[in-house]
Amino acid sequence: MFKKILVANRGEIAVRVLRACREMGITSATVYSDVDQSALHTRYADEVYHIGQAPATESYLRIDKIIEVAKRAKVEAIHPGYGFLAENTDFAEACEASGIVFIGPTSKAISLLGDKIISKKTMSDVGIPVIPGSGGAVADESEAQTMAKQIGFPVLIKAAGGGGGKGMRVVREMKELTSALKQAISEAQSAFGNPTVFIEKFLEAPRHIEFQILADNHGNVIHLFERECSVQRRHQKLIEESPSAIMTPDLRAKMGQAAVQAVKIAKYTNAGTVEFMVDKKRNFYFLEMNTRLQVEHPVTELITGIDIVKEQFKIAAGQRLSMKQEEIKMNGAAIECRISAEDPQNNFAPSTGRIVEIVEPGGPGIRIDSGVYQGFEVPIYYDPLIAKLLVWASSRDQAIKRVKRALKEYSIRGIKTSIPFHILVMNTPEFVKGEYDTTFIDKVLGKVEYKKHYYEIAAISSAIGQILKEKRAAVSAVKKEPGINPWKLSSRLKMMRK
Amino acid sequence: MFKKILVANRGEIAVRVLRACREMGITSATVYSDVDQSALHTRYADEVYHIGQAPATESYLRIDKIIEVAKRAKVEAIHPGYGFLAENTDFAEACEASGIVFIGPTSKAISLLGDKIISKKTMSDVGIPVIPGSGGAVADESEAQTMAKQIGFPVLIKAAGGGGGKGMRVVREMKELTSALKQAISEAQSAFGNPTVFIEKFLEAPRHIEFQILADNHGNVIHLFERECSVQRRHQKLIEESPSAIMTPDLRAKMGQAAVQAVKIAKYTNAGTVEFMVDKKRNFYFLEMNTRLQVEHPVTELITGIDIVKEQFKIAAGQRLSMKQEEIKMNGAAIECRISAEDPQNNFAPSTGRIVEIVEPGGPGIRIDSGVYQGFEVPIYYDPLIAKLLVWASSRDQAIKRVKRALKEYSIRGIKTSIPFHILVMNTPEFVKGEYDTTFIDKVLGKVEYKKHYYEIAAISSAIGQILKEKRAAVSAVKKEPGINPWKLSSRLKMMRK
Amino acid sequence: MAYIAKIDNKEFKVDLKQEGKGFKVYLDGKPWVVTVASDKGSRLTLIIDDKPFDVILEADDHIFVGGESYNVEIFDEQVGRLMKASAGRSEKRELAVEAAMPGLIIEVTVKEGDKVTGGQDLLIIEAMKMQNQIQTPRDGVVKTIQVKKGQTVNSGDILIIIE
Amino acid sequence: MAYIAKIDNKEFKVDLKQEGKGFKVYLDGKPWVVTVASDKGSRLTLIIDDKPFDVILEADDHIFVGGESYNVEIFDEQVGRLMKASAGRSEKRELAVEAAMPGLIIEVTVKEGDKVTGGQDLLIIEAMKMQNQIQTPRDGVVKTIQVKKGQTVNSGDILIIIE
Repeated sequence: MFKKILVANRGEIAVRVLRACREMGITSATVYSDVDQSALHTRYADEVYHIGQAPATESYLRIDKIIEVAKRAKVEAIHPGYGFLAENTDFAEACEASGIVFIGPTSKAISLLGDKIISKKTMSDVGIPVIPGSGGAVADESEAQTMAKQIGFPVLIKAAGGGGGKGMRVVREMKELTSALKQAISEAQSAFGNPTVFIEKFLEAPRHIEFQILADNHGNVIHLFERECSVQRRHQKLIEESPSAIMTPDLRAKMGQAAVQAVKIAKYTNAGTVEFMVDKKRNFYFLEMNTRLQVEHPVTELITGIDIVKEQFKIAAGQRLSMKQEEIKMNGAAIECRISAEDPQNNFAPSTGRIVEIVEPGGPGIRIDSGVYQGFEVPIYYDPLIAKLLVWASSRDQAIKRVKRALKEYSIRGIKTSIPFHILVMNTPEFVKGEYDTTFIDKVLGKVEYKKHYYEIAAISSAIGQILKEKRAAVSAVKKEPGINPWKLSSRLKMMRK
Repeated sequence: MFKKILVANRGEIAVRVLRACREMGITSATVYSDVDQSALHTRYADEVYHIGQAPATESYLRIDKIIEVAKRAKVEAIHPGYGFLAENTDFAEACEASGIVFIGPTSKAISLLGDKIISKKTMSDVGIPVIPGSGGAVADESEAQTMAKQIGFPVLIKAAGGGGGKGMRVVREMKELTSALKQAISEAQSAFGNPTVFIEKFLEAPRHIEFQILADNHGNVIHLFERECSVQRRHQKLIEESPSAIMTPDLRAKMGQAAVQAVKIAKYTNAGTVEFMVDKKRNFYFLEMNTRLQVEHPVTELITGIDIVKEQFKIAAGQRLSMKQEEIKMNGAAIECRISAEDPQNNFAPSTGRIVEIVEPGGPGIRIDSGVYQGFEVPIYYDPLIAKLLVWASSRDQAIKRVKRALKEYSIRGIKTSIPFHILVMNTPEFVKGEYDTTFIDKVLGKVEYKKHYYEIAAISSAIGQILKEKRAAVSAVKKEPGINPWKLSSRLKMMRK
Repeated sequence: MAYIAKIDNKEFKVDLKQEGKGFKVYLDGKPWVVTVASDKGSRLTLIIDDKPFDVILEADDHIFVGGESYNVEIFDEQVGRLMKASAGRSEKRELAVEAAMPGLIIEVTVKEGDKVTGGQDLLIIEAMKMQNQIQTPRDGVVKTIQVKKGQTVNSGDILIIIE
Repeated sequence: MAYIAKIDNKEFKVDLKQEGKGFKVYLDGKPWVVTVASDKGSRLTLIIDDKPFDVILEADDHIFVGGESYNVEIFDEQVGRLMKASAGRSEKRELAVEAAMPGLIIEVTVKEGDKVTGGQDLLIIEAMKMQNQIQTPRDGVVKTIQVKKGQTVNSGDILIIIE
């Protein structure tokens, strides 16, 4: 096993990986930007190295500086976390070139899976279902029209070079096609430096279900079941759970097999996630593969008991997987709520600043992966995700009740967070019944209002607060009043009586 | 299921039970003494009732007041937690008489198992191994001598009416017997109001291993495996774990069977714990049965996934156990560290006062059951247990490493706690290897010193602290200095130059 | 004492009488029994009709109860005087568009003198990798623009004044 | 600046030079590089030779590092002056036995004028269900007993003075 690892990230995921280092007796190093001098990951690591100014382009995205730190700190391996350089082919190559182990797949695998057109074709060729579509780049308008007719509306125009909803357009009628194509190409160019787009069938109200996989360098591949991630807002996942409410043993076996096959065909190694779309008839389609540790990986850890980060270390160190597919057992149900520094009651506007107080939930079945602490100033430069609330229980029903209990205990003051949003979801019948898809937030929550429950209590409390304040003011006025020493007073009274 | 429950306790166990209520949608009520007006359990419950002054005899031990509250709040059942009235026959009877369900065994079962002589005889009669001994009360000195000779030294004199080390004496030679007997009888009288003592074989360096059981009102009894509780100081458990490092499937099956048999013969219902002593040859002996929820019950929850408090509710409501013995699976390993308000570096002297800051560990495999919060004043009147750190991992080895990681993250300031003790234990080879028994603290830790590791860092930090303080003082002196407005100064200088 | 409490613009009459260690409260005539379980100035634990509530009184006339935040104005009923400082701002003809979040000004899409209609985009602020369009809540004319592209702003900074 | 730091009675010479945002420190001549990552008065985060340390400076001349508490006395090396207030107590012939914990006096087992020997029990304090025997650390005569049975004491209260 490695003796020393560099964690090239920040926030909760850096802390997550640093914790694994500590438990494995591995010396850890990390990097920090100007505003992260006293961030939690900087306080947690064994060694810390400054790499630049606050903007990520000046620090966490600087491949040169990170490789330099890795050499200076004499680490054997680098864990990239998620985001930043985690899926960056150049970074993986730079590690390879410097003789430092990149804890993740090879740069070649990242490159193959990073191009959506190539990866889709690769999967389709071996019989893994993919969404019907152009099968390759769309050259011009007339080709787009031919393709769209062939596939049938509605269709989706997508960028080959990236995700996150950028360079993406839904087209429902032929007359919308031309302008949508132009917009998508222009967005793709500016977002990813690559104008290539392709067209595929647009699935109405699909569910987003992904499979966690582990693959060692010796050809062994297993999957750790699914995660349902359909609670999304602008393609950002907010709540994830496992098992999926719609999963059957048969469907799980088929999708798991497809996920393992996808990994094998891409010669992928380490931990990864195969994402699928599932339509209303339970047909599934390969969407893409995330070539890194996911935000939501703890959901799988809770139901399998497997520590995915530790497995990543072992795989990167060349060890063989210690468990076989048939030994992996699913136990209970787990739900993750992403706690972000955003105001859900104000269109998820970012909310940064000093965290005045944190009270975290405790007791049975609770796991908190946090990247902040009481007194920390949440900077404006990075992702708003500040913590993850994870809950395990013996069943989905029990888990939802436990999440509700935990959210009621959870208090973060000083900034706004997504906690009220999660409370709302946990009380929404569609979610509780498991009847939701990726349109859930727009279609169901769009109409739901955030209600307040304590008007009377607030009125009583503020009046009590006022009367206590007045009393304190009265007491301190008496204390401050000079010369009314009771001893002096009584002697003065005596003198007067004479 | 019950609609409303009274939790007649305080601290972490009250919060634990209140959490279960919330998750099950049961309205909760609790009681509080003068000093617990803003205790965590008082802040957590749905309804709260004042029952008297700080001393437990004036509040948490007042059967009359608690029954009165139960009636006023119209609860259907009472959960007694542990300690206070949890094993009090009168209290269970008072509940029964008032038509309120006591969440625990019947008063009859408490009474039978509360008398050590009778319970030992009951178990022995059906073939459960018990420690060889007098088999009944020792009437006088000469009978004691006869018994001691028959059993063989060393022997143990024990009080029939209670535990906790009171009324207990080890006797290694005949000449010590007379005075030890006198002392034990006098102590037993003053501690339990019952001078009855008995004699049994004193086991050298035994392990304390207990089995968690669940028994419904329909004759179904299961056990949830063992907990090893040999890390004890003055008969107080400090660390518990499951599985026990010495357990074999064969021994587990035998002890589990004996535990179930003990429960059946005592017609015991609800959750309970059968305690055994295990000698060096792996012979086990029935010690006693704890007729309540144990402090360490979460250890078992972590390795089985069963929520013992919820099971208690279901059993008390008359439901049948939903699982069979063969369905209970042991998964991984769990360790509990009791966090108490005591100074382990000063002979575990109690340390009460205001908790200035709490930082709790997080991340994978951590559970914190706490009864306090930042800003809370730990009162002097009750048990020093303020929280429990629980860790789950896939193996004992992994769990110990995780406990170490968690203890390093755990910070409680304002009072002294047992955290340094737990760090010491986790670094002690005998514990790590699982080679320990109830003499562990005296024999092994007696010689170990608490070392400090950061003298140089402390020296540097205090000098830096000093220089920063001086700088701040200089800055504020400049700010406060009147009349040194730079504009004025420069005009004065100009005037002087003239 | 009797107060008028305006909670998010709902008005309540709160009449308080000290009783032992607590208070008897009449809220619009309806009686409640309150015990002050803990008083740490801006943090209270109150037991109201046997139910515990943690209350945080925030500096900016907000009160935090049960995880929810309420805007509060308290008036002394007898003298009709506002006890706290937040109110009294009269409706102005000018509207200051403030930054709802700290961030970086990516673009200002209007210029001084422009006529704008309610809901129209004024500028784009980036924070936490997200671009946020800031709109004018009502019709008017852009009087002054107080920020420019590339500038960092804090929450509450005035960005644009609409007349 | 140069200081003498006495940490739990171990003496260190600490020489500090400001360098950029941090300090170059010589500890008994050995060099260390320190960055002040966070300075909140009594709470510091220091990065010392690339290793982060959270430091809490407590009011009573204790410093908290890595979960451990150290007693600190700081002297200005040039003037030899103690910078903090804790030291300077001379050895007195009288010894005040203080309560190591808050609790209830269960019994006082000596009386004024009694001769006592080191380790002898003086009284019993109960706290948290535990009875604790308080002993005299050295020989002497009981001069005054400042508490009595049934009384509640706080940590640090003087119980008995031994002469």
